[in-house]
Amino acid sequence: MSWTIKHCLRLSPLILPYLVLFCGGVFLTVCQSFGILTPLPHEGGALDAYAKLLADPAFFASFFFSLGVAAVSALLAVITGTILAYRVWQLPRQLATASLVYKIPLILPHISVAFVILIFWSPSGIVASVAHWLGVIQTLHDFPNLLYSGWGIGMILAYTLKGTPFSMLLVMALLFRFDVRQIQTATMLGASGLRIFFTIVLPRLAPALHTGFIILFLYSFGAFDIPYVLSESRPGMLSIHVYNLYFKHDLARRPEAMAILVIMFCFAVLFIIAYSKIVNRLESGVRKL
Amino acid sequence: MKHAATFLVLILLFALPVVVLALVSLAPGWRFPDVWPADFSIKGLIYLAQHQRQILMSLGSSCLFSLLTVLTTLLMCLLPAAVFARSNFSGKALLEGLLLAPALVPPMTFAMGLHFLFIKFSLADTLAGVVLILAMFSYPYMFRSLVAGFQTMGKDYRLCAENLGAGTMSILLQVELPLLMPAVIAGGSVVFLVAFSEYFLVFLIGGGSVDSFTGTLFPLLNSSNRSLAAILTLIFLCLPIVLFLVIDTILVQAYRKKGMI
Amino acid sequence: MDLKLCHITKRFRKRTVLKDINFDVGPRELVSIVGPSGVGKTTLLKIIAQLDKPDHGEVVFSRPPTRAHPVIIVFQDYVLFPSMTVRDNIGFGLNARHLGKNEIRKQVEQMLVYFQLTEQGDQYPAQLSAGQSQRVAIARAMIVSPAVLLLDEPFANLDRNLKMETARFIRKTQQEFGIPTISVTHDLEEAFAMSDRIGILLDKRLQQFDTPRKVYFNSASLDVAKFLGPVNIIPEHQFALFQIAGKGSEQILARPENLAIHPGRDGPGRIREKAFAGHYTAYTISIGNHTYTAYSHDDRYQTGQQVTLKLTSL
Amino acid sequence: MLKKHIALIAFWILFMLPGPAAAKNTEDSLLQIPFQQIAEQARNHQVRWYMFGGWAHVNAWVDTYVAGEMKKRYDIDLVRVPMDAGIFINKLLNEKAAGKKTGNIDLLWINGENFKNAKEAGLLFGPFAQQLPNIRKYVDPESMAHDFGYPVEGYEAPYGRAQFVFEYDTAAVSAPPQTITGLNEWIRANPGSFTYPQPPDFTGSAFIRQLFYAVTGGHEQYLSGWDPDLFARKAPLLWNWLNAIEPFLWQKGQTYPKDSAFLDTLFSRGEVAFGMSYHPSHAQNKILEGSYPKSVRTFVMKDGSIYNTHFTAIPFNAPNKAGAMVLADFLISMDAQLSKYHPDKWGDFPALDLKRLNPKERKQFQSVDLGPATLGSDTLNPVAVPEIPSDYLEALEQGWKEHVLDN
Repeated sequence: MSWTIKHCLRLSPLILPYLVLFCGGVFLTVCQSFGILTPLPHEGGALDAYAKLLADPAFFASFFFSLGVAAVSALLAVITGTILAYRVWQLPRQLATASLVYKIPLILPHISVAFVILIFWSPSGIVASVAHWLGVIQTLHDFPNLLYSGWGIGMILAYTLKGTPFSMLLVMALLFRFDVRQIQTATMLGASGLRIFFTIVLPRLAPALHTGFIILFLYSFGAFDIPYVLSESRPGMLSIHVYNLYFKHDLARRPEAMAILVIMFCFAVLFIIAYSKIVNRLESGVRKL
Repeated sequence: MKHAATFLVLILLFALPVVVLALVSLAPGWRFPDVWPADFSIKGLIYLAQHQRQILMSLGSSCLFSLLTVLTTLLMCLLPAAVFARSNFSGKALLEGLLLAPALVPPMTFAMGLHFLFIKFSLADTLAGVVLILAMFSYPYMFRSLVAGFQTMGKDYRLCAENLGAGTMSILLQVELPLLMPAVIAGGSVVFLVAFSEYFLVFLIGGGSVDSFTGTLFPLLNSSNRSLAAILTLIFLCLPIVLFLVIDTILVQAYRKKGMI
Repeated sequence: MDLKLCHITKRFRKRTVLKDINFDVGPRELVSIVGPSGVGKTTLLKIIAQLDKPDHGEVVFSRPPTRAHPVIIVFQDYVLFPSMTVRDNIGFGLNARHLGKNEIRKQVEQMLVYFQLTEQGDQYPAQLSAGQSQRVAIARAMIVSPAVLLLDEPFANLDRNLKMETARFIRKTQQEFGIPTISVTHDLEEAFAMSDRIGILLDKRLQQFDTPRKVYFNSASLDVAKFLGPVNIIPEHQFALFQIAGKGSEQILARPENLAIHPGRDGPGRIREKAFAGHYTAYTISIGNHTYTAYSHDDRYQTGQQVTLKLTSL
Repeated sequence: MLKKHIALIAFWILFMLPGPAAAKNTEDSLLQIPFQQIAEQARNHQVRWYMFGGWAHVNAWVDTYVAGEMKKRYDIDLVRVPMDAGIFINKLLNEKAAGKKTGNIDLLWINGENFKNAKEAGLLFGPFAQQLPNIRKYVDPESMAHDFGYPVEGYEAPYGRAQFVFEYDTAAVSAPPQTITGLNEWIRANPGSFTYPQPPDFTGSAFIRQLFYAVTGGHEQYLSGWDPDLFARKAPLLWNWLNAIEPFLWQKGQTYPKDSAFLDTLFSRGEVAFGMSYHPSHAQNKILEGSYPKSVRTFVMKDGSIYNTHFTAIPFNAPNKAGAMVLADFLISMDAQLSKYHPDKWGDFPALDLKRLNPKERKQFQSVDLGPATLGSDTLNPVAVPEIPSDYLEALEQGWKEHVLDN
């Protein structure tokens, strides 16, 4: 058996489902966005759905709002995750086990994390109660309007809480392979803690940070669960629009739902490509120095 | 104490929510401005007892399709991961990037397109359909983990076993799989969690026929009955922890006995 | 059973690692291929074991290896399967051949006894010492009665004092099982001690292939000689000072242990340095503008002393 | 090598295996044969009931009482599946378009525009209602002739009645407004303390329907059917009313609770002063559950309070239509209706005609203590107004998004 055939055969358990289910699924989404293969025969032009979307300022508002929520929460999660992971890594061995509490939100489903945010940060939530107890606020109307301000703060909080342990996990994996002697040497040579973190540790963590950011960013951009609980009425996350179009309206609007999905898909792919290109360029620049 | 601050943040961020959930679960009427619940009730627990069959069924169903998803991803990724870890071919990096894509692009984008097809081929509303769709966007975690596992293992064990006359399958099962176990567990845990906590895709493809714990939890999280939502969330939290602890203990014991860790 | 390597050449990408390698191994013979690290010794073994293909040349067996009598490599790190007990490791090859359970157990027990591993039978590889691991690896190879046994750096992971013992053990085992064996190593002493013949692999080529004694004392080239140990070059015009009657050659290569020191006030040499090295003492002696190294069991000579050097034997 | 190939092929076959196919039904005969035979057919099978799943007490009633009785009386295993009506209609539409002959839903809890959409798309099995003995016996045909102005024609079976009520906490508000005008003034006087669920949520949508009646001069004008011109003339009054109060709403009208459950939460936690529900006993349930303070009471507006009947229907591709019919029949039975009426069970108003009961049975209904938080029929009936035809409903929901939300 020739080399190629052997390899293709061995790759087939992955490649075939990939082609049929993933590529096929995306292909069907694209088809339906053009009005082909929809449950109901589509009347009108193939690009109607796109034309309608692109003419709708509310769509752009949602798109950029989703982007913003995703970017801010992913960034926050990566930053807090990295700092916490570094601190936890420095804990003495006996304490390290206790620090495993950080894995709790990893197990909680997104909707439950949203629920936790609701319990804590709604104007009548725990935080408000504590503020009242401390005398900071008098009635619950004094509590700042965090969850439904139109800025997506609730979703950002939830995604950050869920994403932080995830980036901690990625960073820890790298840290455990990190040679402590590098830090010991740097300390002997007189470097400060901050300087060590930024010049020695952080560059080594870069791959985990990039991976973490991409995954969290794209997940938050396209996921449904947390917005379902915490999304504001407007501008609203894209996934909620898709959900409403898909489930709550009649089948005639199926191409619109699919068109949003196609745009989300294209954005995700372009983002991955652009991000990895930029990172590659940046890192090769660093190496040249 | 330098580590106190770290601990405080960890506790506030990650442990306090669980404590509060526990309180909420016993205090349905806990409201502003009480810092501590005014009164407690076990109504939630009674509901739980009344519905234990249904809750256990949905928990079992969730466990079942999550484990099947883990198994499916393992079957999908085992041979391909070996190829990726051990041979070089042109376009490998590109192919790897493409294969990781399903974990990154929003799963809705292909699941919704597939839904119609699944209905046509009677895969919608079946366990198989749910497992397939879950496997399809969670396999990259298994794949990456296995590739790393194969790379750590190197080629020598396979060469040696081949040299001693073993066949491909028996090498895979007898020699490589035990060595890959940590990678399988690592990748499998992520796949399990992703599948276990997924609501939307199970709902879309399972169409209510495939019971899921998130499906039971979701309407309640949205309802005003917070204590029940909190109880179910706590149960949700416990199951994977128990499962991981059991697996971890068994695995650690086995590996410690063999002196592999 | 014997085998012969004919014109083996191997390239990786554009780099040639083995060039025109020729040698043969007789039945019941133990051959060592010695060379510095990274000259492609492991590649050579893989070619013989047919795990790798040469770009040119071939390995000719008098009787081609079969599944019943294969060519077996014992890898450098032994590659014991960590998830299996010593017993299962040793029995692995028989298991792969689908032998009956009882038969496997019987043969494994014999091996355990022979390799003095009875107590370790139920242990896992991680619990073994390096020496035990190696014995398990060799037992695992021997149990399938290989046509040829290949040892990759058999001394690499062993303590210094264990190496020679291991060399003797390998020699004894090889003799008793009567299996042609090729070992590649960079440990010279052990290779000398156990091998029937030795090949020197330098600069992609097999420079010399002969008995240990010949290779050491009659090195085919200065490179070979230098690789095998310290060597003195005696130029023709000083032959007389060493009382050498030889003619025709421009220079003679002499090992430090082949130079005997004879004290004498009128000796042409003068001791410049002296270094104690345990079972001998190394003296640096200058004669004219040449410097020689000589080993002696006699520790009494002093620096500055005048001596005569004599070439003892070749 | 060969072994590996076989393993690969087996792997593929395993993947491609379709799910278990359900048995075919001789369904059209179900509409002719006596109920006895239907019940016989249904025995020992599973019935899957798809319904809204956000109310723990309703879930509990279905899972314990209904499931228990179905098992006991008919040996039927009841499976309750939580799913919103809009979503299962969509699912059925998908299945219909894909030509799926056997689905997995046996019975739906449905009404209003979902019923209209489903019936128009041919998603429903029937007419089956007249086959059910309890309907023939207890239900006033007039009360189940129309659903949101759309003819029912026996494609759904009634099982409960509801009327729109507001909720307030007597500890926080002493005198709730009595009219829509009064509500308007109250909202302006108490900024940040009122909101309503975002349509197309069921309750939020009902609230704007009720407002629509109140601010455009009553319900009678709409009942004769869809009139686009009338709508175009009248709707702006509603949009103006809603937009005018928006700055005084909870979160300054920046966002709306996305469903009634969310409003319940806000109300229960005191963030807003009024709750609302399409179920008169909702507040009582919540008090019993512990989510609402005991001081909560309900009230209705003098301008009118819409009522409707909720129904069950059977999908065209239900795998067990006989079982679904048995369940629908049981739900409208005297026992089930009485059990459902108890506020500690659910408190849902009976859909059967009390006049058709014998005096003893009627007494049983009349003696049910609805609890202090539920209004009696003496308060509810005088203000009851019928539901609007569902074309208006859809136009109102769509219009709300365009003129209020996106404005």
